[in-house]
Amino acid sequence: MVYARLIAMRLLKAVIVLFLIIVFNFFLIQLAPGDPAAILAGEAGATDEAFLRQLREQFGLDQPLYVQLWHYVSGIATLDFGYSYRQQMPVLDLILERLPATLLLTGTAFVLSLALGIFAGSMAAARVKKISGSVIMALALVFYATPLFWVALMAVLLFSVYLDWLPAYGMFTVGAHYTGMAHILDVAKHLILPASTLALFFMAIYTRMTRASMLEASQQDYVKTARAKGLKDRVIQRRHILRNALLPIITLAGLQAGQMVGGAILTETVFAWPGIGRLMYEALMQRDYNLLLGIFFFSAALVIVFNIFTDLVYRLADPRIKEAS
Amino acid sequence: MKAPLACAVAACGLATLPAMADPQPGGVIDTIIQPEPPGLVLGMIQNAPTRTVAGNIYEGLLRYDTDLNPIPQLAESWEESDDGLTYTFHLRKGVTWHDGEPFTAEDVVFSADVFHRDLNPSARAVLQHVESIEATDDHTVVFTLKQPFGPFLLSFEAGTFTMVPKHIYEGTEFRDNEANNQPVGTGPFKFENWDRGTVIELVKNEDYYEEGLPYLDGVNWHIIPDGASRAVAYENGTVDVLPYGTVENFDVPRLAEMENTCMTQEGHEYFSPFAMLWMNNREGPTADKRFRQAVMYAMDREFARDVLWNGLGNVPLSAFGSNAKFQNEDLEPYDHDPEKARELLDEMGYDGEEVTLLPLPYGETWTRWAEAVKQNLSEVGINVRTEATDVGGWNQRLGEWDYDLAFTYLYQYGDPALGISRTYLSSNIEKGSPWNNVEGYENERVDELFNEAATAYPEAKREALYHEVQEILHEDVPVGWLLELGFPTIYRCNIKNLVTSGVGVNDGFKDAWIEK
Amino acid sequence: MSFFARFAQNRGALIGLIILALIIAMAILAPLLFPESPWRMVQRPFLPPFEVDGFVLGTDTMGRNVAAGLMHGAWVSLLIGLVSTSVALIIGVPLGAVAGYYGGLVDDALMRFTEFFQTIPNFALAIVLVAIMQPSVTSIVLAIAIVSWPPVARLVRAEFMSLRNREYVEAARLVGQGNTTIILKQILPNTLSPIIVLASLMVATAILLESALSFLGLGDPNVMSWGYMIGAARTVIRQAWWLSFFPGMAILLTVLALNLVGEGLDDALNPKLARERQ
Amino acid sequence: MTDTVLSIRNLTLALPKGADRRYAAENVTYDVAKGEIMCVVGESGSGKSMAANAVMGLLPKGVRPTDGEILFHGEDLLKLDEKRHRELRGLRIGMIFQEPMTALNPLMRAGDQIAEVFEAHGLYNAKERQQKALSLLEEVGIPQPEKAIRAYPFELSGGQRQRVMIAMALALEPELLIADEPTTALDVTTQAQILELIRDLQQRRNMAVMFITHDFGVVAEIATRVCVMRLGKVVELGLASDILGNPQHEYTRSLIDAIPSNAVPPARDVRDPAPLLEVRQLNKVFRSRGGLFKPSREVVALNDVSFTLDRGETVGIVGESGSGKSTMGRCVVRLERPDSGELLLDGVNLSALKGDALRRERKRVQMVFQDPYASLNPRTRVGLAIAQGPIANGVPRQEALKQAGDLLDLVGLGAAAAERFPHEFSGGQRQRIGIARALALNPELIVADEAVSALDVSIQAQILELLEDLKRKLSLSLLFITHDLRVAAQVCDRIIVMQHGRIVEQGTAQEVFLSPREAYTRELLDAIPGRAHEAAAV
Repeated sequence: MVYARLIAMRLLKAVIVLFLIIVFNFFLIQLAPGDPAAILAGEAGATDEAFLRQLREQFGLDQPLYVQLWHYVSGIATLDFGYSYRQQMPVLDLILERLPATLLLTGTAFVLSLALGIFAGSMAAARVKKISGSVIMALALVFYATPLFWVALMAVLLFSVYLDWLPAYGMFTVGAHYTGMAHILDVAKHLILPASTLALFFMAIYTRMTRASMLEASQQDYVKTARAKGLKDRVIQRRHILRNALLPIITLAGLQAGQMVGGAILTETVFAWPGIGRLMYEALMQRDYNLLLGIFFFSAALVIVFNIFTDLVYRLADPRIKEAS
Repeated sequence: MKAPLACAVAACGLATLPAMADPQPGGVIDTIIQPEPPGLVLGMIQNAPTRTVAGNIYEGLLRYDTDLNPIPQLAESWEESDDGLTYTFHLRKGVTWHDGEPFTAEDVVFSADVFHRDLNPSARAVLQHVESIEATDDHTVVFTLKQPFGPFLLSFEAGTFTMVPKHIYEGTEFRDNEANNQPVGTGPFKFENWDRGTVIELVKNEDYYEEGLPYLDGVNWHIIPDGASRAVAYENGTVDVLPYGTVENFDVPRLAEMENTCMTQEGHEYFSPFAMLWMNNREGPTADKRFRQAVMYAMDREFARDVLWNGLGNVPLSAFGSNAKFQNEDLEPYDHDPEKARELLDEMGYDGEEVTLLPLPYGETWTRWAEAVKQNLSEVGINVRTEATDVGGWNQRLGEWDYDLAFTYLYQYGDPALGISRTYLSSNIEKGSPWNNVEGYENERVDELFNEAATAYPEAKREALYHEVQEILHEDVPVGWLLELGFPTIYRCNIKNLVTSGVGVNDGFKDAWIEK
Repeated sequence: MSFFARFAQNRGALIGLIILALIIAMAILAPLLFPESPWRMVQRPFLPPFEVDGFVLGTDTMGRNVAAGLMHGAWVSLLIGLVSTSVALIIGVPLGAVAGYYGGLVDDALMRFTEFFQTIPNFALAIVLVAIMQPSVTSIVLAIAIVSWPPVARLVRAEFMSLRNREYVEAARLVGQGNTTIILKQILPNTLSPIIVLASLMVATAILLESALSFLGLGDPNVMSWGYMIGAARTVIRQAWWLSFFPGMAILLTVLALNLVGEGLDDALNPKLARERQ
Repeated sequence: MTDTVLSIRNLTLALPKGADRRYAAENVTYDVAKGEIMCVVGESGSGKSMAANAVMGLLPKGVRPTDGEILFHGEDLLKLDEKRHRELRGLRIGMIFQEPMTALNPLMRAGDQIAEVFEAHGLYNAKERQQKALSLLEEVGIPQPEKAIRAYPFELSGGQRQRVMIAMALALEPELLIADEPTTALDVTTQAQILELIRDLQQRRNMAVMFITHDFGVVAEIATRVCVMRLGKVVELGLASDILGNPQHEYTRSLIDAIPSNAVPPARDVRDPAPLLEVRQLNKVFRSRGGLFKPSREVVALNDVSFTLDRGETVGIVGESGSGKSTMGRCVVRLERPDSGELLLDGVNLSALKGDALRRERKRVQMVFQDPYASLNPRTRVGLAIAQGPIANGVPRQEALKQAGDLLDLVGLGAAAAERFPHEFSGGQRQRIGIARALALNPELIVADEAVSALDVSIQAQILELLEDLKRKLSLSLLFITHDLRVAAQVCDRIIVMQHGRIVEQGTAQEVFLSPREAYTRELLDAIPGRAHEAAAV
């Protein structure tokens, strides 16, 4: 199988990249001022040398860097991501606990932004000279130019505080202990604001890109051929223009999907969404090295998975690629 | 102890009277914890959020009322020998741990002598005065001190001297103990569930030893990382209690004006947080006493209190806060007087050398405050550069004395020997901690006075010594005294009895009840 | 048609240019109109806009003039945008040029290096970098530059790859021009238009990034930037909408204007594409 | 004529403002009748395709009819609404385009694209459409039609794609077929086959065909009637035999004259029998570099090629695309590095040189490129573009610029041109600049790689003349690479025919052109459009 071979190769490459990322981040984090022991001690409001020494010893921070790195890397080889200094839990547990929330948020936002973006973009492309087309593009431009966190704040103000339609934060109603369908609906309700806020910016990107790409595709000779066949405009738009225009969007979407994890940091903070974006920010502030490295590892892995996935989709969408492999 | 109970019985009999003061059992309170605590085993972790949540799970031997008088908790009564060297605690009988095991004097000895000596730096500071700890029977513990230690009785609050179960921890590697994920205390609430990043749920301890308590069925501590979202959570009714520090100060007046909303500053007497400006006494312009005095004159502390802290809190006279014992009230206040500040700077010949200012990385109010102080200082001609740091950076910079000016706030723990002297004693100059004598102030007389006062007996003798030390400090200005902070707790007015002690909501839910 | 005439044909671009000119004017005029420090507390706090003469945009949490902050902030935001973009170009252009021109193993190595940076989510990396270097204009500029150079490198590489086998480049090689000369004189000038377009968008993105960093409290405390103003105002967004509204609008308009100008530049520099787009 | 299918009457099409002239077509009148092939001929910019686009309702944006009518069976197409017009397209009027590479949707299988024609007009069900598509592919003579129907365009060769296009255009048996330069992008042999196919189908179905081309050779091959256009106006209209044999208009005459004739000039004896260039057993294989994650692929571009070129001689290398002729040229100027073999220039082995040594020697061999648009840096002034070579070789800048002016004079542009940018020149002028640049280093050998193939015939003739002239004046040697055997025969002393990276045949121009020894050479010669006609005329 071409695919199997391809995926195997990509995975091998991914392992190398991930290894480098671990090493890079490991040293990067060491450059940050302060260490987890000092911060934990600082939070306690009182400290002495013995306390710090005790913590550093416990965390293994008293050992030379290369030994720490070796421990860390060899740990990861056995899927042991170490222990969070601050949360007193295995990093893997913490991340796996938070990862689904982030995947749900970014996944929803991704699908939402892609679907709406392509839809709005093709509408705008079909209405190039009309006012409705210009309005779509103007809106896309405004969304593109608006700071994400600002939209988030405004959305909370409007929909949670003034209108009281949607919950302002969190992933589910605390204490309600819903199960089954009720739980799913509850989560869905909490998901609406953060997912649409996060989606807005990316939707704007896809809208602009789809339109540009479609207008470019509509200049191609095969479109003229299609018209010469007597095909209806609608069919031409969909079957000939849009399909070809989607190729660059797939590439872009693959890149963006990975970046969404980063964008989620802001969204998760404003909406108190219990995902790894937020966890990352906290881990950074706490100098929780193991946790931070673990999150970097996972988000990089996510990016790589997205990239491989994009490649596969691209291959499905564009028959020309198969030949090259 | 019988009076309230009798009252309750009486109220039950008089059903026709409005049940004004009648505690009604039942209900769950939703509140907020910020930031998310690193763990809940108090004694192992003394962070503020851990204290706040776990203060309801764990208990100490004593509690303190809002005047910081000791009141019974796990110790029913106590005696102090005349020489101030022996303290005998009589423990309450019939107390069980959440797992059903009985609580005994052995647990007290284990907690104090083994657990805290190993893990808890603030307990260690007290234990250095202690010669021995003995359980004379199952319900009596005797502490013998090396020398008298004035504030000894103030050290038995749940957060500092937590009682931990011996049967779970003895002989184990404390920090790696599996039980850390399921904390077991003696308190009114039991640990139920912790959804990391979302909520910590505590439920009523049905077997609690105080009859009828707690009234509440449980407490949910929500975790909401964004300040604005926390305010919204109160506004839309998701949470009913906002402990201090959970909303930004700017939100306080708006929230306090909401319907059915009460606010109290009580419950922080034990900590009595004191905001200070570290000034590096070692080098640069800040090494000059006149410069430090100029800083005091240049700062508009009333403005900061009124604008940034909603008028809450107290502009301090000197090193001792108004809540602290032994305050010397005869000292001349450092008023906002830019002219005088400029004169002092001229006199010392300040040449405009740049000084760095580290704000406290604990949220917007502190950032704003640093901006205001910087502006105050630059208006008298001091050239300030703010250097933003996160908590890690701030800790490191202070721990390595790499700063000129830096914001901080310190707890006073009810007694100068616990909370104040640590800032000025030269023996407390040591790199690596942001909580000791970070400014590098050295004055032999001050050292003498503080050391003498800590072990002097009785109180009157201590007072004289402390008044003298305040005079010296007032002149030397080793640090800038900014504000005794007023920390507001905001809550729905139908929640009664929320703050009943000097540590506020850290152990407050025990007595709280909801009026239906 | 002259360059400007082509540019002006895109009405949006013209509007963008006007907005941008106004913002630059704001930045330049700030010290003249508001000679005092924007940090100075000059009125009572939370003064709403249009209530007191001289404080058209009101005052902030500590009684500082919002209008003064906005105008001084224009300078800072633009500066951070421009400098970080320049630094990103200084990293990205040579890297992309060398990779695209030489191809082969050099290209492979440089592109793996670039991909590496793209594998770490941008915003997360920026946060970490600022946290490590501790917030200051320099660290923010560097962090933004470090996360934004990879697209530059990729663009320049792609351009170089498509141009390096153009006949005029081969002709230059034939007449004996060296590689450096060819890169600098033959190919680079022809990649300038997409780079300029990308750069204009990068300035916009950098301004957004800076504001996001400030929002998280990772801004430089010594300069009054728009991002700082929003970050500082978000806690009082309920009491004082104007504190986050005006700087928010300023960012929105600037980013909008830069995008419009970018599109206009694209049209003007690639007349063929512009025609197709109509 | 009673069988008139299409009748264009006084058609005037206005160009948008800012174009270089007001009308794309002005007062154009001609008919296309059933059973005839009407050839519309003209050079680039003549407006020859515009009427066809108007017929289809596919005018480019901004071009609009201002006068006249287009009668299709008596109905004015210009007055149709879009819906009615769409119904005609594909069903009663079919069209084929020039670029088979881009005229098919790259993401759809060939069969589906054909089936779409039926779908557009609501005919048949999905299965029947596929069957029809298959039989159409059979009819247009695609090898392995069962496979081709499932193929994506990139899997088909240029000729095959054009056959798919034809199948599509003819699917619904239209009365009128419009073919817009359908063979221009194809190799000669393929072109001959496609022309044959169109003629054959036209006769079988008795269609009316409107055939647009720039090539009088093609006209001679298939036209029933001819309409010659220039700058939007009809210059001459009439029967093909009349116009080819007896052109009335001067412009038509000049076009026909500009076509290189079959008469091969006798070999000139200006050459010095000492070989200037000696190519020995040259090999070159292109490998798509594999690397860790992709397999490598190989294409043999040159396979053991040997020949010599004497001082003062012009040698032509002729072949179709993929024959290796361009690689040969690029190896000689060392834009490519041969894998093995020797390239001796006056005894110096160029193929072994590297780095500085190569830079020093390479100025002796210069190149004139194919694409006059891509071969000049759009941001460099023409004078500097020419002077760059000497400057890079140590001539002071001022002097080099002065020389550039002289060279521009020499190639007939005038020294003043030096200050202008390339986009201010036409294609032919740019090619002159390219030649001047090649001459700036006083090379001994010039490689001209398809140097005239992108130009209109009339311009082609001028450039060929210029090259010939310069060669004589400057005693140059020339390696002339072209796909066009007739052009080669005109200018070359000797001709080398290449196929699949090998030399098939070499000899003097007369030998190769008039009495080819190899079957492939003959095939190439036979495929030249209009040759039969010309042979008859001579």
